[in-house]
Amino acid sequence: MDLNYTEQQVAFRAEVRQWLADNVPAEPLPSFDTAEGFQAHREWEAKLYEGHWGMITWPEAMGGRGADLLQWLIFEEEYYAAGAPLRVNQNGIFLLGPTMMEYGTEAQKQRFLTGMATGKDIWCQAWSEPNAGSDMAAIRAKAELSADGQHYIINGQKTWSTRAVWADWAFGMFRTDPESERHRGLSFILVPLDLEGITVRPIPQLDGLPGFAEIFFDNVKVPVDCLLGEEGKGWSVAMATAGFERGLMLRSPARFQQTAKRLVELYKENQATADADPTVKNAVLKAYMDAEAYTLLTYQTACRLVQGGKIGPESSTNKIFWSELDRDMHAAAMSILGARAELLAHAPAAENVGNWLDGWLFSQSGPIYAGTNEIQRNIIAERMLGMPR
Amino acid sequence: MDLNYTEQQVAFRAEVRQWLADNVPAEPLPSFDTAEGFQAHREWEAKLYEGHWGMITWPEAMGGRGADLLQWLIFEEEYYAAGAPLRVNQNGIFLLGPTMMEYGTEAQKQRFLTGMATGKDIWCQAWSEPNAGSDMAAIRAKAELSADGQHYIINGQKTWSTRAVWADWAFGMFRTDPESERHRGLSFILVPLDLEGITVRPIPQLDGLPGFAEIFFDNVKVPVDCLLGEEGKGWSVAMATAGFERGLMLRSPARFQQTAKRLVELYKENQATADADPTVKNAVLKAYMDAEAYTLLTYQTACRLVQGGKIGPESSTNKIFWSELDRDMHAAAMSILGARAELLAHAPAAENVGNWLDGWLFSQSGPIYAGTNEIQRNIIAERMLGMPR
Amino acid sequence: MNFTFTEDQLLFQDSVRDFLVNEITAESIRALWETETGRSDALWQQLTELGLTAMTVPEAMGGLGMTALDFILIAQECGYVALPAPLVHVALVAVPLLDQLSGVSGEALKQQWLPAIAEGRAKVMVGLEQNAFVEDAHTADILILQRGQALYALTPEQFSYTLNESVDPSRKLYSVSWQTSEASLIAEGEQAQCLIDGAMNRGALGVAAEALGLSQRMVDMTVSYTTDRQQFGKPIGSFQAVKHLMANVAVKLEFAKTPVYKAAYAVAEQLSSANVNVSHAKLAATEVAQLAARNTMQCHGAMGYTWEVDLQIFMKKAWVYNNAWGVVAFHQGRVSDFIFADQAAIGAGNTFVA
Amino acid sequence: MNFTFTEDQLLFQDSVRDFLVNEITAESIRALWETETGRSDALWQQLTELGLTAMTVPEAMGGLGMTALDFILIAQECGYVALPAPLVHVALVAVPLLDQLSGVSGEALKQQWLPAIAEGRAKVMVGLEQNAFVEDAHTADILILQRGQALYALTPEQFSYTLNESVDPSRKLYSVSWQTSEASLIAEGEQAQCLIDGAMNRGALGVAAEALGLSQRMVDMTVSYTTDRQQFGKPIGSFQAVKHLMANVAVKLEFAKTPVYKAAYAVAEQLSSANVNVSHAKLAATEVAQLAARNTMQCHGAMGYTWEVDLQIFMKKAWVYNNAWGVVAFHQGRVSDFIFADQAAIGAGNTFVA
Repeated sequence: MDLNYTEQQVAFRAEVRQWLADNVPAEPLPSFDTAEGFQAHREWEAKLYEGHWGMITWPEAMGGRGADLLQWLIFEEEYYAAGAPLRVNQNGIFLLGPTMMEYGTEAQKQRFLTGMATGKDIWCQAWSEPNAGSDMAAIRAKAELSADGQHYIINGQKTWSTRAVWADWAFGMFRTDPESERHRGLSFILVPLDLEGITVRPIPQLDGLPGFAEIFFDNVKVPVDCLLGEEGKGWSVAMATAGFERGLMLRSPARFQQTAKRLVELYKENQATADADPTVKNAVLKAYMDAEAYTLLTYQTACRLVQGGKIGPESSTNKIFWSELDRDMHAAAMSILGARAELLAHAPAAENVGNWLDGWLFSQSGPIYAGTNEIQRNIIAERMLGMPR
Repeated sequence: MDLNYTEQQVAFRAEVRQWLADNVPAEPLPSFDTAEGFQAHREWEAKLYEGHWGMITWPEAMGGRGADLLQWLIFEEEYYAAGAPLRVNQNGIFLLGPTMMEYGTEAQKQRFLTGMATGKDIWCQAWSEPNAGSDMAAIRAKAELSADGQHYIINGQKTWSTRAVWADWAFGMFRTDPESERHRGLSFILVPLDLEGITVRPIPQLDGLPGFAEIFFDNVKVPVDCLLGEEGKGWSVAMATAGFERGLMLRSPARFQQTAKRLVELYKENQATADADPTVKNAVLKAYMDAEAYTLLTYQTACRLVQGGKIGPESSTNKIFWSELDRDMHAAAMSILGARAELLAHAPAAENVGNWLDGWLFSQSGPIYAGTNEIQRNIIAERMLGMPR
Repeated sequence: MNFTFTEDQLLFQDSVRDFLVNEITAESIRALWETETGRSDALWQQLTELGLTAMTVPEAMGGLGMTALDFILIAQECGYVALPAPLVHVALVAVPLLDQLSGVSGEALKQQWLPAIAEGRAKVMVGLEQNAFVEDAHTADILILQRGQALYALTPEQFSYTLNESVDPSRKLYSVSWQTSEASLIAEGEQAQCLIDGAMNRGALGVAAEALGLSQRMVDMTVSYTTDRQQFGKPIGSFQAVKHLMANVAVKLEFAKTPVYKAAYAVAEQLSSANVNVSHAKLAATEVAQLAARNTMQCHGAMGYTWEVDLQIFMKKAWVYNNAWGVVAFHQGRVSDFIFADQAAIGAGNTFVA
Repeated sequence: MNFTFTEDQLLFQDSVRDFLVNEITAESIRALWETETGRSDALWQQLTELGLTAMTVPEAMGGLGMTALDFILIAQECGYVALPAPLVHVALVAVPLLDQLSGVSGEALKQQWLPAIAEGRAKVMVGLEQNAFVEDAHTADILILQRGQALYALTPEQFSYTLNESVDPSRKLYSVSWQTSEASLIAEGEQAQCLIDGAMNRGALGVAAEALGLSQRMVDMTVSYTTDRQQFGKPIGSFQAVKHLMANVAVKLEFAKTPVYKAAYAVAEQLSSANVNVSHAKLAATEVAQLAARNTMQCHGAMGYTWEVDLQIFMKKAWVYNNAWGVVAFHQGRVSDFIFADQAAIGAGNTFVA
């Protein structure tokens, strides 16, 4: 064990920090759940790509830097500390990207990864269906091979596709074997959202913005080279993606450390009133410690992976931990803000209230998306602890 | 709504208070989980009976006072405020007694209730079996009618019988129809523990004292007049008992109010150190409020019952509430006591620590006995809220 | 000692609930969100016709002369439907305050406004310094506002207001600009303080009762949703994890009700325990509302995170009530001060001695 | 940057676990409860043969010269078996303290006791004022005791002791009577304070590591019990309520481990963050131990409440560790002081900067 950064890592951090200081927009971008904000975030992705910061763990040939996970963690720390914009293409770069590296053909990698890294192609997920939420194996949307074997003809409906309203591509699972049941006979297919027969219906979320959408497929013809991995083996490909999602990349610790830091500052600014409720101080303390714990475990996992280790079922504990941490931190902030916590950001009396309310609203979704925490607890009990099914 | 006590109630309270002031032992009795303490508590029951305070809600003919539930609550308040001994015959007087009033024959009432009230007969429960805990319908202990129809011949094993080590009688459920399954074919039978073929094996509890026991039945001949209610209808009789247990009588609010009061005092005595942990003060506050809430709901229920109302499935909320309250109060006390919390009462450095540790140990059993809180949550969800099974 | 409501009180609650549940649909609430004021005169008229605006107005002023205790079950039902109208505020906070005014100007105000409120012709809102904002200043006929230890009554010409949008679109919160003047002064010193304290208690009590209703509604909606929604071939409500999330809410809710009723009684009877009882009620009821919001959201899954699903109407109100009419710390402080005082009357036998 | 243990460290942990699990059975622990001292010389010899008493003793003194970081996985395994011997105390608290002594008398003490400890011939225990009691004073060859800002070394003739029985029958806690004297003084002033602070950190760190092991053991026992125990025709471990009680422990446990390892590193490397790291580790590890005790007890049902079932061995220790080597408030306070200070180095990028 050696918890000192190498000289190379220190130098890398300095380089990231400098670039961000030179390039991060002075004013926060508008929410990427608005048309204008989405475009601004897409442009930010392009700028990141220009600096080769789009996805540093990717090979240089794909626009990356061939960085290891520790460099990635350092990058993320600097990124969040600099207040850089959220990644509008996170579904692409963090989830599909790594999956494609593992399951994609060379042609697919060439075709998709660069567009993903540049922000030209923004990706959304198409997993859930109205009757397949927690029970993902209940997927019914069909993809039938055309007579000439050149296309899949897709029919059905997907839902809860985050950012699908303005995205360019979707990736998801479709039933290629119509006779199959549950997790057999599914295939992982990439779908351009501008194809004929696709209708995207926005779903406004708690804050009223169309953060996700339903996607309807009516005889949509998708070329067969959009199949990722083998036909009928979509479940394993998807599980790899879910692994990335729950695991290391979706929610990097830096995000929560910065929230905890802002919470500490909020507490200090309001200490007299905050201390009147004796539970608040402890909540702030816990926020700091839990964000640190999340960071420590992530570093440990990254070090293990760098040395050739594998992520196991214990990664399901991540999802529960960060989602509850995020909710608890925002709840503490709402307590400190008291009667002003309910104000929308543009309310005249909302100055200094910051964006805690937006964060609180978003934190409500944490225990639900990427597999509800109840599903995660089942997985932990059965696969990590070995309890009977 | 009128939250003033009547003159009669005020006078009754004064009478109770006076009698307790004159009669409650100056020194606490030894634990009734010891032979000596059991005997001392039995004698206290006799003394209560002499004053007609044994079970005041019972008819005068049974040694009671025909008091209503509100008087009972007043009695309990004074009883706990006076620091009077715990009721060693609580299974008899609070659980079996009311059940017998409802299901017993006149002869049974005559025979059993007075002995119960005087402390001559101390009762224990015989519900659980090694393989029938939460799943009470899995009971296998058999009671076969003898050829002459004069006796039930009992074979089998019961367990977790509180105070069975020194008790005189047990009541419980036995399978009288050997062909039956689950909750059918069970009968509610009263068993003298000195019969031939009965072996009682003490089970030491967390504190090392034999607070409960296993009871083994080997061809035990119980006279048929010990059947309570109809043969084969034991389940409904037992459910009535469980209703009393979860409901009003098992844990009267005064008990928790006094614990909350002692906790407030403990906090005040140790305020400087206690406040160093900001969660403690809130825990004390919550203890007070929850004990009050438990009292208020009990009063409301008592008033409804006095007016002819019925206890419904919402009574399952009681069990969860008081058991978690009791555990949380003792946890708060352990926090306040800090490094001295772990000391046994006779440790030289344990002066002023009081009996919080004993209470903490006992509070561990609260979420388990009388139906685990998990079972209670199922009942609440299914019967009170109407969720699907 | 009788800690139950009368048959009449319960029947009236039932009939009000029936009316409200039919009239105040999620669609009607959403429709109001799209209007400029967010309020509906027609709805106020319906509430008037039910007798609700008159309930707490003295009989001599054309009302029904009822107390906070009589009104508490109605406040609960207002929460159950997330009533987008300031009925609880007007009837429980403003009317008793007006009624307690004295002196020449006080009498004049009473004469002018109490009958008008009873008849549904006027709304009076109260703004205390403990409240960060004034509710519904935009549709009030007069505002009663606190500055220091004095109260003033202001007509719409005498103040200007700016809307502060809340996460709950049904809430209408205003920053109000105004000047004190001799003419608008209606109480000062001890007398004003007494009115302010009383109004604060009744405001917190009203929110507590509404929070009970909100919690019950979220539970009911979720029982229904989880019974219909199928996953893994069965209703999700049959999974123990889902059941227990809901059971935990039910337990807390069951034990939050009686503190609210006790507080209503204490307020109505002006018991010396009223402050502590109200604070306990407010803490218990808003705590269950927070848990109900959290657990019912979780049981709704992604559905609960949408604008379309009606849970948000109730959940957001539950959130904001946590710190409305006194932040959590204020109410904790009042209970603490009581229980930690020397010779505090706590422990068995003291619950109804105050 | 490499936040992993070496293959060697992990292999040694495995072999120690194998040994301890085989040797330190519940039966052997219960047998010791019945003895007068509650301690076993034979067991201490076994630990010595495994090299455990020598681990932290410098090589020059006949030891293996290992650090708190090397020892931390062993401390965890001591918790896993609820080791009824003061190995963690001796190796992690006393040995480094002795080793840091200086001056003539200090050197003499080192020479006398460190080789003896390494060879299993002696036990040295430390009693700080922060600890309410002195552990294992009855079998100590010397005690190092704090009074104010000074430390003293006392031989058994120089102190008398009274047992304070703990709820955990394996704990041996003593009130010790003793006098200070020039002859027994081993450090004072700044130097003593530094030794005291270091001992306090290592004591808390040891308890934190043991708490991880205790938690893991309670989880393992309960997974096994709930797999075997049938109710309603299936293993109770297949019920979601039971699964989720256990999963909640697993989550907390997973995130308590790395803070303990980070703290061990900080102590071993004498980082300026050591105080904060140790307190975080102690709070996180004892919190999961409390939850593990609660939830595994619940999953055991009435069985968990018995003397016969072995859960109690681990549960009681988990309880008492909550306030051993610094009460909760002490450790909260150290983390608070750090994060609420001006210019606190918190936020992304600061975790390993100290």
